[in-house]
Amino acid sequence: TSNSEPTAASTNAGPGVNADNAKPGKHVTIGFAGPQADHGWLSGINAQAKAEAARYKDVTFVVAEGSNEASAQAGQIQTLINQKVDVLVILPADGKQMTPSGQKAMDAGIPVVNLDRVFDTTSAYRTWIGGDNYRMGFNAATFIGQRLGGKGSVLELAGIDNLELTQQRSKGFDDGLKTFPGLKKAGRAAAEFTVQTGQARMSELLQAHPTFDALWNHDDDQGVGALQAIRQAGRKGFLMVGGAGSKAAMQAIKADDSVLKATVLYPATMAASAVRVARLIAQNKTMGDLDETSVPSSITLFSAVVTKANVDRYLPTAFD
Amino acid sequence: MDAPLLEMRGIVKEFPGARALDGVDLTVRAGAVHCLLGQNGAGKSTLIRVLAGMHTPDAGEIRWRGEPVALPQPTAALRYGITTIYQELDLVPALSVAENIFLGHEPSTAGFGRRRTADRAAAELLDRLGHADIPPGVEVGRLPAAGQQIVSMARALSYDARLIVMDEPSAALAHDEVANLFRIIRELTEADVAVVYISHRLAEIREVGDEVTVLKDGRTVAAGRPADTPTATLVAHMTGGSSEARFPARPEPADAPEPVLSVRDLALDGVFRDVSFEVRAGEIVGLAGLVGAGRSEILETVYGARRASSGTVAVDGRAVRAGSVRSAVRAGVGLAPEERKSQGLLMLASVGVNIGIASLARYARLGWVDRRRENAEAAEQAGALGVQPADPRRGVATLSGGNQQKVLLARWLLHGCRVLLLDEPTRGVDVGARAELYALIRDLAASGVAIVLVSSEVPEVLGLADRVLVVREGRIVHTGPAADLDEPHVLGLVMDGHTQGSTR
Amino acid sequence: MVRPRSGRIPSELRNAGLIGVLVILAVIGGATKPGEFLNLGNLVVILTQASVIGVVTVGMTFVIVGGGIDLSVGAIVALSTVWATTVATQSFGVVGIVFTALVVGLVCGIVNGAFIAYGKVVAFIMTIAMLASARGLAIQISGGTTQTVRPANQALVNLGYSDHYLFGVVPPLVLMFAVVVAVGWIALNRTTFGRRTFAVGGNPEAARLAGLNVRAHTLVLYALSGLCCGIAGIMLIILTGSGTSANGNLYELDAIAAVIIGGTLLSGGRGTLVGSVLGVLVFTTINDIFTLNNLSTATQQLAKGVIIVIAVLVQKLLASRTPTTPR
Amino acid sequence: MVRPRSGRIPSELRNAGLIGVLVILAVIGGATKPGEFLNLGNLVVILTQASVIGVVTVGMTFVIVGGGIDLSVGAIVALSTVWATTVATQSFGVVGIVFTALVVGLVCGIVNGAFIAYGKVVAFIMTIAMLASARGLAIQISGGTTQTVRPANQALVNLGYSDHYLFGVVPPLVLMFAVVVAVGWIALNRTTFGRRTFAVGGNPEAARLAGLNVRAHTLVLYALSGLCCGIAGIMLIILTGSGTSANGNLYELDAIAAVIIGGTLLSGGRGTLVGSVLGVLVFTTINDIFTLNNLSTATQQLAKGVIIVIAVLVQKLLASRTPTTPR
Ligand SMILES: Nc1ncnc2c1ncn2[C@@H]1O[C@H](COP(=O)(O)OP(=O)(O)OP(=O)(O)O)[C@@H](O)[C@H]1O
Ligand SMILES: Nc1ncnc2c1ncn2[C@@H]1O[C@H](COP(=O)(O)OP(=O)(O)OP(=O)(O)O)[C@@H](O)[C@H]1O
Ligand SMILES: [Mg+2]
Ligand SMILES: [Mg+2]
Repeated sequence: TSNSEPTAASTNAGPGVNADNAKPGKHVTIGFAGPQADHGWLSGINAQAKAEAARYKDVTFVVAEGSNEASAQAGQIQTLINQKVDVLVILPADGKQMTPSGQKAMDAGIPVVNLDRVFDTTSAYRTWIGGDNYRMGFNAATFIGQRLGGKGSVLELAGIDNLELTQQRSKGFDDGLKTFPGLKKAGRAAAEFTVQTGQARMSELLQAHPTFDALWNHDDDQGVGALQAIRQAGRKGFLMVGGAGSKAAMQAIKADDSVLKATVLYPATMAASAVRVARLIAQNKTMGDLDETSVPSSITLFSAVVTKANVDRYLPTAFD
Repeated sequence: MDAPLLEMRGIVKEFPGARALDGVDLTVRAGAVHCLLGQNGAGKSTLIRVLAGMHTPDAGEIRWRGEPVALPQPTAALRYGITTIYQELDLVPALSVAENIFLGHEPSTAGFGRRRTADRAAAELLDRLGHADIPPGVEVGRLPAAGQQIVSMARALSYDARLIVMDEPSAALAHDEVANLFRIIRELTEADVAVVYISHRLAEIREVGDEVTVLKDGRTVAAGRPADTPTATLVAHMTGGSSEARFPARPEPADAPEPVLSVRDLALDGVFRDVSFEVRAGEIVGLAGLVGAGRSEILETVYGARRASSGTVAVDGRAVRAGSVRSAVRAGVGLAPEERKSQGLLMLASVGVNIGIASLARYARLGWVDRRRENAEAAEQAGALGVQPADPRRGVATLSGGNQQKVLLARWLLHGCRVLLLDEPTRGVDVGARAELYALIRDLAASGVAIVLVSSEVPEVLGLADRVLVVREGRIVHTGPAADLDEPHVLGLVMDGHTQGSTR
Repeated sequence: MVRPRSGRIPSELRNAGLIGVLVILAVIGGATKPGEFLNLGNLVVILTQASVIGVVTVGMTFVIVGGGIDLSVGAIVALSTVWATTVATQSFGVVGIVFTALVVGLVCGIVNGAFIAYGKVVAFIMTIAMLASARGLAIQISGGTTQTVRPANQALVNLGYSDHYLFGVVPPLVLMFAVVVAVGWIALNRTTFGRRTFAVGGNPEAARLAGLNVRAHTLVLYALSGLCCGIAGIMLIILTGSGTSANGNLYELDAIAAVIIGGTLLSGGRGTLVGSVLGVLVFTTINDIFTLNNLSTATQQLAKGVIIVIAVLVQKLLASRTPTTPR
Repeated sequence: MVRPRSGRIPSELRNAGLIGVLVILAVIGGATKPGEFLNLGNLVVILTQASVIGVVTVGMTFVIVGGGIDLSVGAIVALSTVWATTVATQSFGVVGIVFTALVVGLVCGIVNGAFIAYGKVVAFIMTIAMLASARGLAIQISGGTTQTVRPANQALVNLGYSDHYLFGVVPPLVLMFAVVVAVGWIALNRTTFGRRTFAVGGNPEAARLAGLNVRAHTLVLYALSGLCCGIAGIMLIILTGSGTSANGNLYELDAIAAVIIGGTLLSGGRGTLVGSVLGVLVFTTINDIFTLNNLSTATQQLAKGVIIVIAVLVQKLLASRTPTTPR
């Protein structure tokens, strides 16, 4: 059953609501289906969401986390639906896989805020908010291209290969490289978003490529291991760009004492924003600074490239 | 007269490192009981494994009713109506008695087993074997050794067989059961079924055998009729020399030294109770009784392998901690268990390790094993018992049944103990080796070891022991010097309980 | 005399123990979340959860009772979901999807079985190899992306929606699970094939001597496990409306754990299907209670381990202590 | 009639087979990437990668030969790295880190052993429970973040750097690995402890009746495995300069696979340490070759499965058949 705008947000809130969004409003229960918090960025997400929710007296926050397995997460979402929360924030392990679950929630009249990994059909969510994996790769490539003056050989240390987001990041990266005829990708290895695999794959990559000019690493967590591998091999003379934007990475960039010169942001703050948006939707309010009568249906966050120049702006929001 | 039922000519079977069969001939007539004799490792079991289609011979021909046949796998043998009761129990513990009996030829319709039919048929077979007391529905894993032996027999009978091979079936059976077995064999032969009967008990051969073939080192060395072959000759053929097992002379009982082992009011719920006895240094005490009387349990409980529900065990006056094998071993007690495969041997290990495992401390300094000594001492013991082959580095799994039994004894000889508990020590051991064993056990006693002997062969108990305890239904019903007893007397004492046996 | 002796925990008792554990869990759930736990909706959630891994567990039970082990189940599930949701497959409609999933599962199982039974490759190694290859192939085919079910085949996905529940309460998935269990139970306990499985697992030598074709039987067991994976694949497609190489991650451990806690011997030859199913329910119920109480990942994992151990001990307790058997 | 010197347990042969497999792999590597594969640098990379999982495998070999199994190794490694890198621990300097890692591993192992040996909990279940709990605790402590080693303790991390290699070529990690293997080999093959391990694994009942303290021995085996995990934890900290709950993921499967492919019986009672080590080297070499040829994950996984099967078959071929023992 494809349904239109859920009732919660449909009725026109009228102008003037924008000003006092922060003020306590109608009490709402927000359900949050989060991922397994066993990775820096993901636990960052869960932390951000909880912290944000805690800021509102008019919000009851119900969390269901702890699984990346499709059927298990489907069950968690179903549980939240059964609990009849006012609004749902869902960060699926895999967007397309959780589409039916999102659909079930919407059918049950619960507006869904789809966080980051996007559902397959628009009818499965009220609003999507998240990062831009494709652009993340693209920006990384562009930055590298500019730094290298448009020519040189590049390595890619990807994340888990059977995740869609990895595919998108790689595609963006490749497309970005194409814009510089002088850049060529010399090698690619896929780690598993863990320090350990980062170290293992990187040491092998270094072995396979005695010389290269730049390296893009999809994820700062595995970057910790990658950097170790680089130090262990005592290799220098190339440019490394990270991904996601962990505190450790940003501090390294700030200190500027390693090959890591930049990291492409994939802000964990999106979780906080999602909770905020969810509250607005449930309370039938709209967003400040937008002259709209209701919350937009899609918000894409920018994948900024954090360098020594602008690191101080981003450091506070970094996850550790 | 027409062609014999089975003819095997020049059968050869090589194993890596062993020529088990080296040109064996065997001829079996329909309706006859054909006995197969031979020392441990002579090749009897291997021969019948060939006959069962489990081993394919490297050379030789097999004729069935005059027709040359090939037995590439067990199904082939079964199809001809050749069934086998193996030396080692070959049952599936988790399946019911009936399911075991009919495994492979279950009564079924469209793949669905017909339980009731199977149970009924099984009950009939068990009844025919004189064991209506074994319920067809019960898990085989819960039957004691003796019961499992009965089930494998029923299994062999469940096929409409023309030839039934029995590899030491009596080994796990006590006197009354053997009589029972012979009754069955006669029934079979009357129905023109042939039986190949393997045993190390010559008396049995005399009783049932129509013909006999003797194997030695994988060759047929003699064939004839037991009736007109004197025992001595048979033994000579088998051993190539030494005569039949004779029991060593009893020394005059030394004027009562302190008891080494004293057992007081020992009981194990549901199995035995009120068991009290003493064994003095140099004394051999025999436990006689039916299978299931509880003798093994008594030994196992004395040894601490089972926790006694009441009673005490003391060695040299010092109490042994109940239910603790290690405190028993520390006190100098050793047990050669009844079921060598499940309770005794490390089937994956070498002969040397198997012999040495209880005595590691002897040739280990600070936990470091002196392997040269380990093998040397193991080889020494193996040699003393005539384990064939004596190579201590050989895998114990490749030894013949009787030789495996010897390895187990060697373990405790090497360890050396104050008290030695022997549960069916000669089970599956050949005549020649028996003689050596008897002498050896007597020597041990002479050297001051207290020995408790469980055997289902009454003559053995009477011949070897100084004193005999008769166990019936988990109770000691008689105690006295072996000299004052004779076989019929003991059997009387033993049997009495039998009538009520099934009510326990 | 040779009457049976009391030994070992009879499987019925073991299961009684597990049921006790389930009851205790239900009480805990009810106590902590009276409103949310003890209602039909939640029961449906639990059962749906149990369905997918449950079907895999049925196949695993056969393999383990038969003396083997199958570490490739998760990967096979993944591969079947992927292959069944390719553009090509989907063009054949729902039938195409179902058929493909089943065939893929079956074939993988047969390959496992063939190498193990006839190639004499150790089951652990063979299935771990299959695990790698199947996942690799899945990634290859899907290009690492998640393939969604086309609107044309939405009918399949709709089976997961509450308006398609039978009598409004029984989800088709749960029904599928029930059917698989029923068929599996009959096969294991009432057919000669099933009974022979105990022989093949408990005493292969005896099985061979009884004239059973141990190799062929072994092959069939793995094929069966593969087929179950195919069915589980279909169920995952219904549940998630998509297929991806990331599916079924670590199913192997969950399934084996359920089988073992259900009282089946890892060494084979002994076990019950009911036990395995109860095992699955125990695990899913635990997870459900966690979710209802909004526990964090950390707490969940921590508690899970502790609960499992307690569960096993309680189970032993309820199943009464066994007299130590001599063998 | 019985020629001696055969009919023995021919584990040496199996190992010969594995060495053959390694040689073949080396040839493949050299052929595809002459420059990168066949040089000291790469050898160091392979050995370093093998070191961490290798140490875990040594412990696993003892457990499996002793008739058990340990699925918690990966989680224990993770927990030890996390606990050893907390702010509190690090304040005690390198000694504190090393000590903590070892103690955490040892304690987890003892808990495993205690429940398995004395609580009679099935090893598979107990260690899977430990797997969950240890990971949970690790996430709890680290808050799911990656804890890096403080500059104050950089000395430890420096051990991983090429300028700290012994004689400029032997990385300390590889040396640690070598030492663990050497000690393990002696313990298993030259000491009474090793003898008893084979006995306990081969036939626990017989071992008990031979007067061995089977329970205590079992406990020690798991404690040993835990200790190895602690050592592996330290090595990971050196290697990655950090500790995280995501460490050691799926080590259990890798380690068991290496042990089994090394010729140890999953059912216990037979096995060789050398075989296990060779098993580890086979797996790491395969991965190395893959990355050098920068194959996609898909191709890698696919190929990995196929190679494993081929490897086992080649191994069988080279190792000739062992005497079939009649039961
Ligand atoms: N699988 C095998 N590998 C190597 N040698 C073997 C194997 N099986 C049997 N043998 C050898 O073959 C010979 C004959 O063994 P077999 O079991 O037939 O003897 P047996 O006559 O049955 O002795 P027993 O009376 O003790 O049962 C023995 O020397 C034994 O070591
Ligand atoms: N593990 C056990 N638990 C309970 N009862 C047992 C157990 N083992 C044996 N029994 C029972 O104890 C009795 C004695 O068993 P067993 O057959 O060992 O007696 P036995 O006198 O040693 O006979 P034999 O030594 O001649 O085989 C039997 O009735 C058997 O059913
Ligand atoms: Mg024999
Ligand atoms: Mg007995």
